[in-house]
Amino acid sequence: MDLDESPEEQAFRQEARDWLRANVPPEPIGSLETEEGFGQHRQWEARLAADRWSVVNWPEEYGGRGVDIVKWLIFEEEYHAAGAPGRVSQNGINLLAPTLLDHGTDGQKARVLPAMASGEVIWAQAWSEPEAGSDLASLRSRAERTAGGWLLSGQKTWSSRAAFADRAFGVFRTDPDAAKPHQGLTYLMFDLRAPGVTVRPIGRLDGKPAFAELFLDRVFVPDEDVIGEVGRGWRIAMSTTGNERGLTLRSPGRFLAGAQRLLALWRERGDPADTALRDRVADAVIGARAYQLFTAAGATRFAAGETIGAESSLNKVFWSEHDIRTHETALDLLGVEGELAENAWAEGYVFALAGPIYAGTNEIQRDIIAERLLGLPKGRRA
Amino acid sequence: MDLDESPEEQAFRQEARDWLRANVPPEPIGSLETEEGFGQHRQWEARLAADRWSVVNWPEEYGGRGVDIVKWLIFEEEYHAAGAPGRVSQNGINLLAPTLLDHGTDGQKARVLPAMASGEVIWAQAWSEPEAGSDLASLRSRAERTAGGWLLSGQKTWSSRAAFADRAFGVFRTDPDAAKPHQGLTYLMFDLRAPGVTVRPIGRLDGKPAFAELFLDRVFVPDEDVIGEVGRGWRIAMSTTGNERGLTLRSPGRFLAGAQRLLALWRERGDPADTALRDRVADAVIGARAYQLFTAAGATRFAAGETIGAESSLNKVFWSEHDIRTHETALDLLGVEGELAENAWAEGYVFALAGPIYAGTNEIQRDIIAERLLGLPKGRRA
Amino acid sequence: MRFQLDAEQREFARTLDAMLTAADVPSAVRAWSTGDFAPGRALWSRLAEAGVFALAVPEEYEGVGPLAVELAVAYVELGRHAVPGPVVETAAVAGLLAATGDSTHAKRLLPGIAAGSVMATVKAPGGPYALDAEAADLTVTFADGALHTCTGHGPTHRSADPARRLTEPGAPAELLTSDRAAFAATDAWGTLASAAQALGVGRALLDRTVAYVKQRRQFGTEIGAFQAVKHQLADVLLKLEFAAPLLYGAALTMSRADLAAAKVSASEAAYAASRVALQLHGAIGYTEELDLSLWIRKAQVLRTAWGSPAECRARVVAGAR
Amino acid sequence: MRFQLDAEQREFARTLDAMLTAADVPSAVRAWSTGDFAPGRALWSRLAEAGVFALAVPEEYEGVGPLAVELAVAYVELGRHAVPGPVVETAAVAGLLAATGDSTHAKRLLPGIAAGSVMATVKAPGGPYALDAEAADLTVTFADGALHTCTGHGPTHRSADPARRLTEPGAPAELLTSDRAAFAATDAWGTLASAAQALGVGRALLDRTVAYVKQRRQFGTEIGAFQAVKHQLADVLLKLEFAAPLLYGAALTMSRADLAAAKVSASEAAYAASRVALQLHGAIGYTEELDLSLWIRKAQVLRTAWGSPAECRARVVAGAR
Repeated sequence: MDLDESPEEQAFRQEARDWLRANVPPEPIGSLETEEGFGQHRQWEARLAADRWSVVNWPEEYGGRGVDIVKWLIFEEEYHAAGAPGRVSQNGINLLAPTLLDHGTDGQKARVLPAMASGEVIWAQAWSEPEAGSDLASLRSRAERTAGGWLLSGQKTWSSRAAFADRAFGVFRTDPDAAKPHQGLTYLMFDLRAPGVTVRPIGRLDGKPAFAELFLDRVFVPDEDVIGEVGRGWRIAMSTTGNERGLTLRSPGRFLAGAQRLLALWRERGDPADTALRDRVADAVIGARAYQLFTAAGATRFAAGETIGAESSLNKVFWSEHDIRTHETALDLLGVEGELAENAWAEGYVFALAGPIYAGTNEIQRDIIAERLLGLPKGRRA
Repeated sequence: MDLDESPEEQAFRQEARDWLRANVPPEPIGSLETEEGFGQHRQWEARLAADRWSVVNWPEEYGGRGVDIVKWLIFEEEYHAAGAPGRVSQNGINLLAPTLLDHGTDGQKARVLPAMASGEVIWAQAWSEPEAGSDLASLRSRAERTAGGWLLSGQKTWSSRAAFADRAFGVFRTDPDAAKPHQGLTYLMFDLRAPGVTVRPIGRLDGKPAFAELFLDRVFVPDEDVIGEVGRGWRIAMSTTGNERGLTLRSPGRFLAGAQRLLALWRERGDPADTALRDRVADAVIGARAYQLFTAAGATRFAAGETIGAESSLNKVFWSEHDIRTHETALDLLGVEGELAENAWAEGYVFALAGPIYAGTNEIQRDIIAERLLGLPKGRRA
Repeated sequence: MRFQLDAEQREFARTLDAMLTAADVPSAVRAWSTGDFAPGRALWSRLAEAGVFALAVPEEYEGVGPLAVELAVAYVELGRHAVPGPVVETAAVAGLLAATGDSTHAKRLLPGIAAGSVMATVKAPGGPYALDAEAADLTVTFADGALHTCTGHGPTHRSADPARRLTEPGAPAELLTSDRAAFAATDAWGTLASAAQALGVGRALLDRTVAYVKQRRQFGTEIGAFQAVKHQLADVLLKLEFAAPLLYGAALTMSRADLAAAKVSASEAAYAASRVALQLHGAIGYTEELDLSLWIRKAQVLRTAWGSPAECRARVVAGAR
Repeated sequence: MRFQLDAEQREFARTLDAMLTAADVPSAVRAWSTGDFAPGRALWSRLAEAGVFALAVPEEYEGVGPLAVELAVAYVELGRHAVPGPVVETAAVAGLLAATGDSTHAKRLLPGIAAGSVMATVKAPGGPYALDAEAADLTVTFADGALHTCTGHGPTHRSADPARRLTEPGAPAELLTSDRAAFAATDAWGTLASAAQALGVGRALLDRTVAYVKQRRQFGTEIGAFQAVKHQLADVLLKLEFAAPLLYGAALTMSRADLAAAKVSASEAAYAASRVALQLHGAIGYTEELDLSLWIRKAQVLRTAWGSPAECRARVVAGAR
């Protein structure tokens, strides 16, 4: 058992650190939830891609470096420690790309992945629907067969990034007569600027259009944009969220950097006698370290060929609650200044608030933990 | 709206304070969960009763002063502020006496109440059974008809005080064929020293025999010791726990005195710079005050003829969790000394730990709060 | 002892509730957030007509007060309806002016406050901003150990609750008082009003969330039937129900420690309510489009206004008998 | 990087687990509580045979260490089985002796510790007691800025966990060291062992409670099917699962801050486990008759042993890079 880095890993860390030091914008760029900031983030993706830092763990042919998960974790640590911008491409990279790599055709991969890696095409997710929150089996948007492809109709919502993104992916009902609600769904990619698509941005709590509603009226999708087999969209979507979700949804580097920022704020502004806040700062540091090491253990198992199953629910509950607590502590430390919408922690706080809700609410995650990891009997929940 | 005391109430408070100052033993007497301490507490009850302070809110004919609930609250504040001993008669006074006053015959009241008020007879409760915790409908101990009375058989458990008490009360199944499990139960009193009764004391976490198992083998109970109608024991038991439970189970005076003791400990031993502990001490003070005022509001409504229903669940959850937090804070304040079994807070801590469990677990109370006070739909809980 | 709102006080609350329910407050809040103060001003006048701003003003200055319990009753309703503007600050300034030894300023300013024609705000010693000073007719500022009126105002900063406009006060103009009793009165009335507002915010969040979980269905049932949902809401009710008596108790004593206890309990309860409201609404609660966001964002920032939780707890320990 | 116990380490844990499962530890604990140390001593010998007490002892002193990860693995099992006696203190004393510059004491005492013939304990600077000094062969005490052996021992006080006997140390006899590095080593090994023990205690509480709620029925169903029960247990698992990597990470670095993070996380997780265990067992969990009480009471007192939560958090902030 060790936490050692090989000489090669150390060299990789140094290379990343050097590149980031030379390239991260000295001043923060605009919020990626604004039109101007979105453009700046797209440029940043291009800059990352130019030196092959945008998708380090992808195969080289699609713009990556083919590094393993340990190096990916190292890159993420350095990336966040450098204070580099948020990743506007993250929906595509974290959610669509793994699916394509597992289930896409060679043509799809070649067509989609390099443009995703470079920021040329930014992807939005289109999972949720108004009547189906965490209960994805009740999706109603449909895709109807037409010559050479499909026609999408219906409504999607909570589509992150869709206000400014180029394309989207999601599952649609292709067989309304399927025996079970999980069946008859198909995984599709579509153009957000195609005829029939209406994008209505939705302001989140801080007013920024972090997501959108999508109204789809007979939007044409060519067959080449169907991923995997028709009717097996549910299983395809699940197979990718299951195995790596815990490792890629939130990287430990992000929380380590957040804890460091909080610690710096505490050292600058905190009253050393105020043990109440000191204890909360300590908890942020401890939580980030725990998450880093928990992830390291998962990465070790993953590298050894094991899959990560219901443990990803532990992961999700932990980071989402840790993230909120860390930001609450920062805001309390800032006192009256913490009320300012423009303070450095405000956007992070609002972002953190969504954590316990999306990707399966924490209530559902706790049910999963109890039933699958502790073996408690399934209940009706009510 | 006011919190004023009338001149008469002020005089009552002063009278109680003066008596307590003159009579409360200067040194704490032994734990009432030990045989020796139990005897000392019985003597203390006699002393209280001699000057009519043991049951101030009872009618004068049974040893009380017939005071209203406001004066009862005043007495309790003074009692606990004076550091007076715990009440070894509390099971009888809080649980059996209200039932007798509502449902007992004149003969039962005359026979039972004065001896309860004087400490001559100490009562234990005998509600729970091994297979029926919070689910009282599944009680199995039975009473069979015999000449002039009933024969009790079965097992009761978690019988508080039963290790050293004289008599006990509880409900027993008199009609095993009743249509519903709540029916066919009868409320009875019995002698713990009667033939056929075996008392097995059970040590709680700190080893003290705070409760006992009762094994009953054809224990004779004369008809005169049946309370209310045969077969209606469930309703009789419920009618008394419902209306005043919130007000009498734990008096605010107890928590006000506890918060004061914690505050004194903090002032004596706390580090003023340690805001983490200071905040927790503040929460104990705030919680005690909140409970005092919440109870005052309830008492006002009660005095106006209203009944206290599901609100008593709010009450129960609040005081039980407040009590544990207060003791945890004290133990943390004591540091390594807090580990000592003999420290002043240790017995209180162990006692407090039972709070969220008995008289309906806090999980059940939260269900009641949600369903009856917020009107949420009944679920299957699982 | 009669620790319960009387019939008149309950009727006062119902009247305000009915008036505010009919007034489309959410639109006034959204307008206020963009700097359009007209609908908020109109609401202000109606509240003044109902007597809300006369409660902290003594009768000798054309008010009906000081009536601290009634003020608490009223401000719970203001919080429940998310009324915009420096409502808390106006109460604090009224308390301040009533407590100055010199009655000149009180005579000049208090009648207007009571009548609703003077919307007042204050920059307290704790922070750099005078809430909504842009919209106010009178801004009081703390400078050089004394309280002054201000001329004009500085720039406005955005709050995490857009309905709260954080404005820097203008330069001190006229000296009002350097009497410590006036500082204490400012703080007392501001803390009381703020605690009441927070309690109302918390109640609105709970009520809306309870209504939502009764109709929202997932996995084939109303989510309000899930035990995890029930227990979260039960805990919010607990916090609110034990904050309320602290609020009314503090209105009766107006002691610094009691007010602090009420403020920390009410604002922590409101914050807990906002977290649960967000969690149980899910994504829809996370949008500014739903009115719920008006209360969620207010609950977050009210924690630090008029005494942070830590400051309040320090006052409780310092003031405990 | 390979942050996972290897096959040998896992096998070591399994061996200890099997040995302790077969050994009727609860009876030894109850005997120890009454001052009958014989069954505990017998258990101690078996643990020594399995190599447990040689892990903190360097090879040059007839140990197999220092093997911090293996020690953590072993002490998790000791905690899971509630092994009585100064197991943590013995590890701390071994760490101390190994770190003294002067090897005389190490040569004399460490082989016995490794072999199990010397049960050691220590009164650390923080507190007045040397755990189980009555039963120990070697008691180390901190006095006059240095560490000494003791002669005899003073009176024993009852702990809230009766298996822990809080004994006052005897008078200082022989000077061991005044080297700060030795103090630090004492603390490091004590904290590590204590964190591991706490984690094991928490796991035992969780395992027993999960088993209980699967068979206990109320209202017509296993109580483990209630969502409120599930979520409480899920939270305990979360705390334990995130404390475990902190423990093993601290064993790898042995840094003061990492050890403190492991200790506070493990002992808070164990305490949370004890509260949930008690709540979900109900009254039966509240009795000393059920073996569960052995762990409940230990979880409560381990919070303050070898660094209270507040002390640990202070170390984390002081030591954070």
